[in-house]
Amino acid sequence: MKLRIGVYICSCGTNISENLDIDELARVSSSLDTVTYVKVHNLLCSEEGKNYLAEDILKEKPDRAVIAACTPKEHEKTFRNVLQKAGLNPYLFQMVNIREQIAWVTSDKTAATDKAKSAIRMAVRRVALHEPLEKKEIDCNTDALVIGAGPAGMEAALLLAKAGRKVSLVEKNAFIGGRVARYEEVFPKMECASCMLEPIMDEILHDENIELLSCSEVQEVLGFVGNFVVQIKKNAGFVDKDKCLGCGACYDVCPVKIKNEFDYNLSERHAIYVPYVGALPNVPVIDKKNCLRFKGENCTLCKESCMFDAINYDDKDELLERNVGGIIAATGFELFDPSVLPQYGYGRIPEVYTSLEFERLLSQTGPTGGKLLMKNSKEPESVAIIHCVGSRDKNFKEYCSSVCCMYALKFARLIEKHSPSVKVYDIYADWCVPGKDNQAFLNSVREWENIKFLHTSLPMNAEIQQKGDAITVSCTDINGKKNELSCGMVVLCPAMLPSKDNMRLSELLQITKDQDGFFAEGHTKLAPVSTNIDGIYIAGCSQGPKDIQNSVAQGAAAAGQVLASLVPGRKLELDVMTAEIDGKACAECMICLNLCPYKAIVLDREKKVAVVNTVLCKGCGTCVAACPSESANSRHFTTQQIFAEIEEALK
Amino acid sequence: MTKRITIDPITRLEGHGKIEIFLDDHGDVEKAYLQVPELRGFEVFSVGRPAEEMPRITPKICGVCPTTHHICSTKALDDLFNVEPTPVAKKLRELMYSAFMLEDHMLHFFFLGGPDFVVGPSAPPAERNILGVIAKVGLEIAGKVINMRKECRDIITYFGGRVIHPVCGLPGGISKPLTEDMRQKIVEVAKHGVEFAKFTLNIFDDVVLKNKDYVDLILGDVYKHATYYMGMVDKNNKVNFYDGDVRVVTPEGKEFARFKPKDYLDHIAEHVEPWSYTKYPYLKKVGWKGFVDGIDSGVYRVAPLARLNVSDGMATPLAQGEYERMFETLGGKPAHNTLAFHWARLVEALYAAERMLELAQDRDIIDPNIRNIPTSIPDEGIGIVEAPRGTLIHHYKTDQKGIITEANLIVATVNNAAAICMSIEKAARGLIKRGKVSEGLLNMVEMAFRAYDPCFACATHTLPGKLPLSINVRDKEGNIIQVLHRS
Amino acid sequence: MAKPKVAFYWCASCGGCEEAVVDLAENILKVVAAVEIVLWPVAMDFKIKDVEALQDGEIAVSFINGGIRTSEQEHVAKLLRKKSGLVVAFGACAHLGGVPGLANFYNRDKIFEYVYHKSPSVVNPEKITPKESTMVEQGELTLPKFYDTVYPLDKVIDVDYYLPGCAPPPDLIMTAVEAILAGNLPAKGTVLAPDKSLCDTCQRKITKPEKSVIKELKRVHEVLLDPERCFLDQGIICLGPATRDGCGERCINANMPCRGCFGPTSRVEDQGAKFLSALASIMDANDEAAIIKLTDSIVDPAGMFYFYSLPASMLGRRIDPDIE
Amino acid sequence: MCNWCSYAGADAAGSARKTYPPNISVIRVMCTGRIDPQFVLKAFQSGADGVLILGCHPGDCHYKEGNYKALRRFHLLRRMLGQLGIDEGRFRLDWVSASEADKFVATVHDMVKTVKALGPLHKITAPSSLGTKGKGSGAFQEMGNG
Repeated sequence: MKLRIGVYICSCGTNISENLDIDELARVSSSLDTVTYVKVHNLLCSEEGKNYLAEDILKEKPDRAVIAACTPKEHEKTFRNVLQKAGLNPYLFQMVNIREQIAWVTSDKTAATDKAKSAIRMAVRRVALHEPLEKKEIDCNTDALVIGAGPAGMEAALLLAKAGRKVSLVEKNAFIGGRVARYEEVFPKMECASCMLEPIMDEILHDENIELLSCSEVQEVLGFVGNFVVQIKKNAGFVDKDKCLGCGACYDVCPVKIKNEFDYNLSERHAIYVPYVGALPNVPVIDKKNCLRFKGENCTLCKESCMFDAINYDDKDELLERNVGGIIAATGFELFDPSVLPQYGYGRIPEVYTSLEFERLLSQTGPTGGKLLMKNSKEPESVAIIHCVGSRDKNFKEYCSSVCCMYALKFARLIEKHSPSVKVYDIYADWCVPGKDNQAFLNSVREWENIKFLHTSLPMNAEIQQKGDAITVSCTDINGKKNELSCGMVVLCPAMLPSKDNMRLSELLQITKDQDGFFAEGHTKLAPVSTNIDGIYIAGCSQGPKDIQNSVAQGAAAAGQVLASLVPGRKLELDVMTAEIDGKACAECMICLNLCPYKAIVLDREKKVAVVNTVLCKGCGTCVAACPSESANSRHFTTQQIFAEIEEALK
Repeated sequence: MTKRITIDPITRLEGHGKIEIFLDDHGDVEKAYLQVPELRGFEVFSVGRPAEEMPRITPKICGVCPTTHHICSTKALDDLFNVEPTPVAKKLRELMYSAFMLEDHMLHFFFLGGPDFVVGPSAPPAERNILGVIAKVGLEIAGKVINMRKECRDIITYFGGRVIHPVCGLPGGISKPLTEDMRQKIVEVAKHGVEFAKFTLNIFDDVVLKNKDYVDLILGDVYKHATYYMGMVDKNNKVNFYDGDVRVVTPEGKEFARFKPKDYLDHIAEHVEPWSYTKYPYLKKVGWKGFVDGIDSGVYRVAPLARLNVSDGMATPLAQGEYERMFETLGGKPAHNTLAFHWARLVEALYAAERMLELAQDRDIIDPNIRNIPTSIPDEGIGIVEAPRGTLIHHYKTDQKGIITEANLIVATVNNAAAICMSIEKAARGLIKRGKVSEGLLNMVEMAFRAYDPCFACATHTLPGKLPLSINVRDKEGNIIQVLHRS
Repeated sequence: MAKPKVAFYWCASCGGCEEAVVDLAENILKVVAAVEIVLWPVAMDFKIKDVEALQDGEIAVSFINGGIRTSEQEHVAKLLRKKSGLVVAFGACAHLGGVPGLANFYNRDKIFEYVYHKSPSVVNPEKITPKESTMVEQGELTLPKFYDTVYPLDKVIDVDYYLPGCAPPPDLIMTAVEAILAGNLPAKGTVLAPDKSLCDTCQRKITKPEKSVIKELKRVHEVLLDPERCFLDQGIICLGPATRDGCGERCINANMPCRGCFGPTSRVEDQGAKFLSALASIMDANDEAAIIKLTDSIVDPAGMFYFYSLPASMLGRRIDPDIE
Repeated sequence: MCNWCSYAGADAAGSARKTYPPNISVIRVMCTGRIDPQFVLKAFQSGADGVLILGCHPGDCHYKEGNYKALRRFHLLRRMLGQLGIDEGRFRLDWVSASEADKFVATVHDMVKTVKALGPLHKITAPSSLGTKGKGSGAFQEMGNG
């Protein structure tokens, strides 16, 4: 039976009618034998217009509707909603852009009218082939997984918890707080880092919506937004956190003494230990590699020393499974290894430190209890700080690590505070101190008489040599003047790199990385915490170098994304204009599998066909165009629909 | 009153070769024309194609002898890419090719050409077909024929993937090695082949040579043409289908030329007539003198009898014996008796079977080293093989990337095109007197035509051999005044 | 009751399709017993005028192989259409135009000029070219008209069914014939073969990696061909993914890649374009120079992708101002 | 044209009232990655004198990589069309972002100019007895993400 196809022409006030003969257009359109009726309205998108449209649809009961008006990018959604309310499936409708792409761009009115006629004919041909599409919805889990308990991860976890979401916070270390836990003070206001962190970490530990999994790593992630299944490996710590009070009795008795990696091997620890005083959770762990017991000796000193029987040598690694709807990756950063650049002497000259090592030297909880001392326990006469080590250098890392200038100034300020007599040489190429407060901080540090700034050019040309007890730093400044500085200590500011876990996680989560290995954001400007995979978000330095406040902001943003996309009781609405693969037609040639940027096509080895996961599919149609047996089909952009348009356009 | 006779293999409309005979005012034959109303232009559309695809393109010239074109094209590629096939690859190609020659010759003798003799030229036409043969020799033998054909075609399928248009040929080798158990199967098939070829020669003895009428027919003048002959021979001047030099002998049997494939253009030229889509090859050094025979006419003949005429014998013992016996009976070499093509064909079938056996019994033939990869830049290549229906020439030129820039093909049957016209005209002259067109003309002309086993799929589009004929006798205005029609 | 009348006819074909029928061996006798053959030029002696004498539609089914290249092929095809209830396009040439359809890159003049004038073995000083009509001293000799273009059968007459393949494999022929005799036929226009692509049954599929990417393309003569591994994965052009299943991987069994003789699946209109799209999509290159390097390594895209199907493709032939 | 960049770019040209020749018709797809070479052939078969594909700039694809797939197909298809007698100038791919109204207009003008210079594409017709294939008046298709 013949379809009832209704055509509505909007003159858009005079926007369209002044350069298009609407009556002629209506006359010709209604003369098409495929068209049942044509109606003209002067402003369909107005409230009045929408009501008119709704009523007329109810009255005329067309099988298909064509609306010739403005660009679909403006009002396609508007009209779809109207049609739906009026009981016509919103996809049995085609919009014709006679404003932006005809009336407004064609100088001659007759030509414009002719072009519009053809455009309407195309739409009428096409719409006849449209199929009603029903929105699909699936239940979704609104809980979240947060990977990394640094500032970004903790912020995200806390916000989600506050909103009542269950959060699994996975941290590979025994402690939380990330790198910041190592800092004494933070720029630009020189607040005490631990005082700043402590309350947040405390909340994390005590919020019943947050399950903190320290000493843990994500092993496997399956599923998709709203329906992820995560496998987490929790390494045995051998100390029951519920029984332990953190009194510390156990580690004093431990006979083993080894380097403490938390202090970058500048201090020592026992085989049962907390990495630093005040680490949270304040529960020691046994380091299996070095514990005598696990080396076969029958030592039970720690167990004996514990009055709460918290130590359990039989503790085992566990594999935990968690179901979550969203995932936030905040795996932080590490530093470029300066020994790659021999001229800095790092690793060769004892008194050359990286910035993180130096943070520990300045920390109350660090190896020297916060005193600025060289390895020979003497205070240095002078300290040189060198910026841009391995960064802003095409041969290594081209980007600016964005925080070095500020922490270099912070170091100067701390030295001034603790050892005012020590001279500081700050060797820099440019100042990167954007945003509020930072320039002021630079200015105030400049006022200290003991600091000397040495302006050099990129790449950093500083050369460091051990001369007797002293170290000579030779570098040429921007005016070509050679400088020879004799120092007790040198602090390098190496480039910030994504943590090694990024590589592993990007494969587990199937999210893309940028050329430097940082997680790639969905859109540089508009989607800075999204990824190529729905339901997976990124925050903090795993996305790129940034300071604490920006990391926290991203953590909050990522939490907001999860909260907005996964709402309890609300189903996940799936895109209807997706691809589909006909299982009876697909021959499993596998051409399409690798083409999908969203990993939405999987192979059903049993049925021997490729299958589209419509939850993940975004409907770009790339696989459909590529399918050599045309077994794939784009809903609402089928090959036949497009053929019809093309043929009609050329009639 | 001048008459025109149109002999149309199944009417003009189906266009698979048409014979026009014009009579003079006395009603005697003035002139006969064989027209070929079809052309496909492979030589032209090969241009632009990658050379290595030619062995998959050119077989489509003919679905009856695709293996011939495939192997010939592959050999042209060896030359083009300047790469020597590995020893085993050569053997495998020749093995496959021998299986094909045996199968094709048998097909012709029993299904197509044979009926003339086995059932007999004078038998009613309705019986002169494969069913007639079966009736005469018995179902059991017919079964053998079908089975022999199938066994050979299975061998071609093993290598070529498909027997109709095989695909295995590559410059410097072949795409698939031979397994030991397949080798053993092939040995068995080859043994059947030898027995079966001998058996077929016996049938030929019994039903043909023991029958004086037939022998007279074979030796009779109506079917004689003293022409040049062309065929490929090995270094000992023995018949070879797969490789060797091309040898040409004069109507007296003297060696006229012996040339390498690459020199074919010095020896062969093609003449064009406006009334036929096929071309008429002739010996360049003698020249085109029209559709006439004799030492001064460049017209030459190819295919079984021609091959035996140019050679000094067969490379296998049993075939050699039959070779000698044949020329003895025909009164020496060269034999000009067109109908003797049938006999020569059986001698060749025996050779093909024997050669197949030799190759299959060579245990080195399962060596997996079947490819040499070409390394030099391609430029020009020529390949020649002996097709069941005569000498086949593929000649390609390419650019440096190996894209065909020019292709020239001289197809087996075409070599005989001029001779076929002459044989038909001669048969007609012998049988049409004073405008009287006897029933016998139909069979006799048909026999002349079929002796060559013309594969017009190659030159035109008909299948070889048995072409139902009708003769329309027309007056000057072309009105049909008499229809002779076999049904 | 009278046996159904059947006709076999060849147009611009090579005879391979007739051989395929003969290769049915004993089955052919079954068929012959069940039907009355009214036209089969290769094997039997019937005349076109006998066919002309039949009632329209009197022939139950005509199997026509070969493409249409001359006026007389066209004439007979149309005659058989008129006289037949069903017409089956038999084999790749009738179905798609076939390899001879590659002639559509050229035209009659180009073909004649080379074949009769330029060919190195031709000696033709007067530039004689075959003509549709020639006056010889005895009278007129005529030849059929040779078209510029090769057409698949369905561009000339209405076709009911297609038997694909060069040549169609015996099992498909038998199934088709039996279906026709039994009268249980699929929808008109159906290609009588499976409607999936060749990969479905290809033994080499198991070796194909899920992430198939083309880093470099090779030509068959340039490398040793791995007898187990997927050809595309070896960088060898294989039309299997864009080609209908049902041939039994004949070429692949001979360790040579598919060239598409079965044509595309029912959903695809242009086999070459579809294969092109698939191949280009999995090329491992994003920057223009790298893409061009890869695409240029395909020396004859049109010839390869339309190996059998140029006349049945959307454009059908090379667009050429010199043709009728 | 792809829906996200180029179609929006064309709209932007409209909003800015920039005029261009009327003999183009637009086929909108969500992404240039959806463009099946069959669409291009269908256009030429139906009588188009030129086909223009417009999509997001490399790296800006709304679907990440669709435009790269389009670029790969374009280069191979353009070579094949060359073999089929269709001049390079009749088939073009370019990148137009949502903000590049001027580039859109310039590209259309340029394309129309090129195709006009080449003249109408010779239409394929069969011998009269076979009826004719290929219809069409000079118009050209524009496709892609827009």
